[in-house]
Amino acid sequence: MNYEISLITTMAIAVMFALSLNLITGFCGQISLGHATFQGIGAYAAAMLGKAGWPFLATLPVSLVLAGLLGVIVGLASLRVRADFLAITTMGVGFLFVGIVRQQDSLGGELGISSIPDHGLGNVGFMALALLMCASVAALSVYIKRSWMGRVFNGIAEDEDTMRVLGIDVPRYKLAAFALGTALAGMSGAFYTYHLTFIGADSFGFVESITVLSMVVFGGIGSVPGVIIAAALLSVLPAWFQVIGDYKLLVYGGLLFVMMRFSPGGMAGLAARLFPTSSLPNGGKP
Amino acid sequence: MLAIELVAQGLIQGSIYALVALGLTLVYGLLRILHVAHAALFTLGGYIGVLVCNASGSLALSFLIAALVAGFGGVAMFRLAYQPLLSKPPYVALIASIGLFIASEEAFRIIFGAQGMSFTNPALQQQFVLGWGLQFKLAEILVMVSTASIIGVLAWLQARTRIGIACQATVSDPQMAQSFGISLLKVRDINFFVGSALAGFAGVWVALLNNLVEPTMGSVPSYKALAIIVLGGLSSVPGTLAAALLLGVIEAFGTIYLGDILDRNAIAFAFLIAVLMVRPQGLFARS
Amino acid sequence: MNLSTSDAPLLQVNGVTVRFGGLTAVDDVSFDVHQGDLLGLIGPNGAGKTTMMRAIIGVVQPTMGSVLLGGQSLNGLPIHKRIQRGMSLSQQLVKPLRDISIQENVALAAASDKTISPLRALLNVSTERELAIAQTELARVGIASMASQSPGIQPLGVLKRLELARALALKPRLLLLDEPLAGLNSQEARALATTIAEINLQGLTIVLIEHNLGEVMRICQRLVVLDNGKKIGDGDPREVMADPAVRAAYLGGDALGASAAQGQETLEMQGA
Amino acid sequence: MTVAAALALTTLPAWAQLKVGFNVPLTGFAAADGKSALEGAKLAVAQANAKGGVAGQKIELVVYDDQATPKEAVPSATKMVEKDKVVVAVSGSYSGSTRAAASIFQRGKIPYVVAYAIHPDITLAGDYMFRVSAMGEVQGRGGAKLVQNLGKKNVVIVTLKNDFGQALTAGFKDAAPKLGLNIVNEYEYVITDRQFGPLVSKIKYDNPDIIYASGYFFTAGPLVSQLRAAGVTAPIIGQEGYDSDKFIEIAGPASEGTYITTSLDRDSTAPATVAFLADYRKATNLGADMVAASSFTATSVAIEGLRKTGGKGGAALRDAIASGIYDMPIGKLEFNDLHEVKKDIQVQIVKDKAFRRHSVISDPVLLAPPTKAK
Repeated sequence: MNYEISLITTMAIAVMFALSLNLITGFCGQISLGHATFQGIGAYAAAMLGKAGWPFLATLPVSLVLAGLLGVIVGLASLRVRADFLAITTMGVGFLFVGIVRQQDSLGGELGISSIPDHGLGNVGFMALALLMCASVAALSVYIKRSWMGRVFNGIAEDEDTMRVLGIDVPRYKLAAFALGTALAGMSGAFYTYHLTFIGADSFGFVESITVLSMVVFGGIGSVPGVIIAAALLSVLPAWFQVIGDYKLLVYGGLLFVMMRFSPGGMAGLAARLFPTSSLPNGGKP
Repeated sequence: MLAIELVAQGLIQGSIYALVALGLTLVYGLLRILHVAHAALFTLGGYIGVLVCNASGSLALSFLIAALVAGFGGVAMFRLAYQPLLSKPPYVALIASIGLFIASEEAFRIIFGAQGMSFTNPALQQQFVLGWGLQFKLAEILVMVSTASIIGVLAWLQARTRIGIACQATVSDPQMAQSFGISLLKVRDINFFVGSALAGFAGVWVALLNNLVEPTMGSVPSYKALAIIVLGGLSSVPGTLAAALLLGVIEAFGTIYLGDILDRNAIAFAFLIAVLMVRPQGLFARS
Repeated sequence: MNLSTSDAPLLQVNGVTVRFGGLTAVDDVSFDVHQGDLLGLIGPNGAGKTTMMRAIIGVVQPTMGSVLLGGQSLNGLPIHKRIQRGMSLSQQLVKPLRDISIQENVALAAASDKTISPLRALLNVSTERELAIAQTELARVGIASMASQSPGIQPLGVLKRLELARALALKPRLLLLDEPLAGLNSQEARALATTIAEINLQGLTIVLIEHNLGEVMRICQRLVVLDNGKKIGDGDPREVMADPAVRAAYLGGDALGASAAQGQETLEMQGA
Repeated sequence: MTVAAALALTTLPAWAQLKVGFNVPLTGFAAADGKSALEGAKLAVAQANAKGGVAGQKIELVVYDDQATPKEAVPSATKMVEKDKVVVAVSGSYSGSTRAAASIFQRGKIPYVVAYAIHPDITLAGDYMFRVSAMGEVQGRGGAKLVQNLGKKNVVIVTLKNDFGQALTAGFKDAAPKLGLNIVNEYEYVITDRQFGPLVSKIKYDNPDIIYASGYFFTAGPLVSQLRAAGVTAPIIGQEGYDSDKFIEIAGPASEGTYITTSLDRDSTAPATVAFLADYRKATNLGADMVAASSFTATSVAIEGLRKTGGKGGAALRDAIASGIYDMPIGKLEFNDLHEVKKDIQVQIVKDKAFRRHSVISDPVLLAPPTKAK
């Protein structure tokens, strides 16, 4: 059973992480190529605190707040540049994070941090907690989408200028999306740390940022069910892909390309097209 | 003089950056796509260069074929991948491009092997002693010279020939250009061809400088070139050139004097972020 | 019919100058708008009308001079702050959000008190009140029957009215209309102009940029004329249009009202 | 699915019964080393099966690609323990993924024999962990000793910025003062670097007697060739990361005279080494490198343990592996109480486009692996 438990925990963490990016990219339309940085902040915070004797549950809120704080700072900085540049600045923040962590002996440097203490919840308990938090993030996402915040996000994603003319304080909303999304990424990072019991700077690099963005886009940008399914699938895909061994990443990259080329709305868009009656609001933007 | 040598080394690296980033700038200027898969054409150029040179013994031929193959590869990418996505939000093309890049890197690994390939008889390895303790490989000198001349020729073509002017017009106002009878498709094809050929050309240079081509050789250029076109102010050819050379020099000094604070990639992006905070439109953009 | 003119004008434009590089788009323009006015801001292509409007709403900041609303300076305020103070703008290019209905588009504007901060927006879910306001505004502009339809498939006439309803739903003290009639045929233009006049009669102060001089003359109580960035006329429509300087400006540019129905200001837009 | 996975990746029949797990980077940045490692492990299994397997059962190598990342290694290791029920596992991967997998095998009480991952934490994960290669620090100390043996004093250190490079440098710097060496300057580079122009220029100005540069063949090849092209003539010491014919191919004539500290002596007359080198060439048509030899060794150690227990795993197998003395291509091995090996360091030098024996560093004090006490 441990294998299944481990896989489900992996999935839950990936879904949490992908949903956190979905708030920023899917709901608010801001492309981030450095989202793994915020998972990294949370992961390192949890690792350092855990090694200092904090219990796992106490590290969660700290990871959340720290990552969210950094998210606001990055968000403030990003607001200065034009929308086209945002993807690149967030990518730059990612490289800076990895570069700095690698150089800090107090953060384990190149060697990373291992022997992270046990979470003390048992494998099943840990999985249950990860699932619970994952469900909470999903519920929060659905709630946000239904609230006025979600409506404004949706408007910003489609047309910032019009939202400005409607009296919306666009920068503040973008900051709010950044703060929420990065804080939740930080929380997923704490789970990541305690799940893998080993973290290194490269675990939160550019490749991971791209991977999580792929999950969001693959599922259907902005679609909560789509992103959940995509993140759950793609996070364990490498394990299934063992069958095709050598061709794993080729297929992965190819899938990403084919999906964008033929169904840019992701799986949600595909579902909306295949079953036109089922309504997937906003998920299947043409 | 260490400083002079570091500047020279920075310019060598910067020349390579410039060749790769120029293609990206052309594509961005024309289509507003962040064309990550561009770096796959750079890798393709490197492999073709090594294969052709090892088979034929002619370096000139290998440059020519590498540039041609990469050029046509670029046009094919545009026609098959990007053209149908032009009306979609920009992230669609970006992700498609990332997917294409990952798949290409893997295809190179599966076809040519993970170990990479080398020239059996690497050319241009002769050494030039320039005095003051300066000493360079012939290839290092030629990469700077050829970059400068190619970019010079391109600038001339762009300013003086009909098709060059058409390209510029298309960048600044596609609709207007179209109404003057310029074929958008043709201009886009040409831009992709030229940009990709430059990347292929750069690939052969890097193969020569390192005597190694690997499946992953495009991964650093793929993101570094993005940083460069942003620094250069997006879609400005002179800006891109200046940003590429500047970044090369900054990295050269940075790796020596900041090496124990930040690594090379982090230095490049720290510089990028610092610049954007002061000049949000990029270093060389007209605001 | 007008509410009696109060002491302070609702909008004061004082010596506003806007320069882009070497180009002076608006050159030392001053005028007042009083409570209840329906003021037409006109001028030939490239006269600086749209730039003037953008300086009022805050898309561009004036190089010199100031804009006051209800006696308070708006200088340096971003767009959304100006809108929160009681202005709203109906744009020339109608850009509805395409994946929500017409009614929901208007409701988004009607929710301005709920969307004033992200936190408040997060804590508010109910849409009943906003949808009701939206329905009222849609009725006011005459497209109530299309409320539940998608804006993506509507003709321009409906979209223009949607844009107007969205601006009205912000409950402004001052409504700015940027070429509301552009692109409409004469019948549609006449109908929409009548709607605008009715809204003004209900007590809302309106500033209108328009090329369709026929309709402008029919509904506006006052005109401000710009040419080459300078104000060349201000006052009663008939008197202003009789002014030789104004006639010269128009004849030098477009024939009176000839191309007005099309009303393209592309050059001016690009200058901005 | 597991059977299918095994079929896809090994040439062994499906009726095999004794499963040996093997995690290895077959895709991603470490794929080149992963390929060598897999060939080495497959050779060990093929030889064992040719001799009739263990206790009448064939051995099946269950291969998982971990991309050298912890994220992929954790599910792979869990699957090996839970689903495949491997009796023993071998790491043919880098430190990051091996560290992540180690605690899982330890918890599952499955002996885990590590081929060439050098991080100290691995054997600290518990008593089911074994390592057949020298830890990075130990190799680094061996490098310093070599500098002394060569009669040089002023060293420039070039460090590859990853766990491998930093462990080597740490060991080197630890031993350097004791051996009277003077470290003139120190530089770092990242694994994606291939252009070392600025670094080379600076080293030229440092004018060292000798250069201690960590790296893999794909970074070291360009580095060595660029150093020579710029006119730097000081000898260069590399380590087992250089240990590939690819290094000589990339650096070309510039590679001549480069020293490496490694665990494979290609001029060895020891029968185990001679046989391995020949068999490997026959099986793959390639020259063996350190990664292949170490993976072969680790797999063979695991199989020999199985032979002693008659195919039984768990504590019996752990004790059997721990108590053995092994005659392997990389030397005679014996595990200490921390399950690290104590062995001599082979120094090879590039001569006429091939690695040749230069010397052997044997210093029981300086090269002592860590023990439980430490």
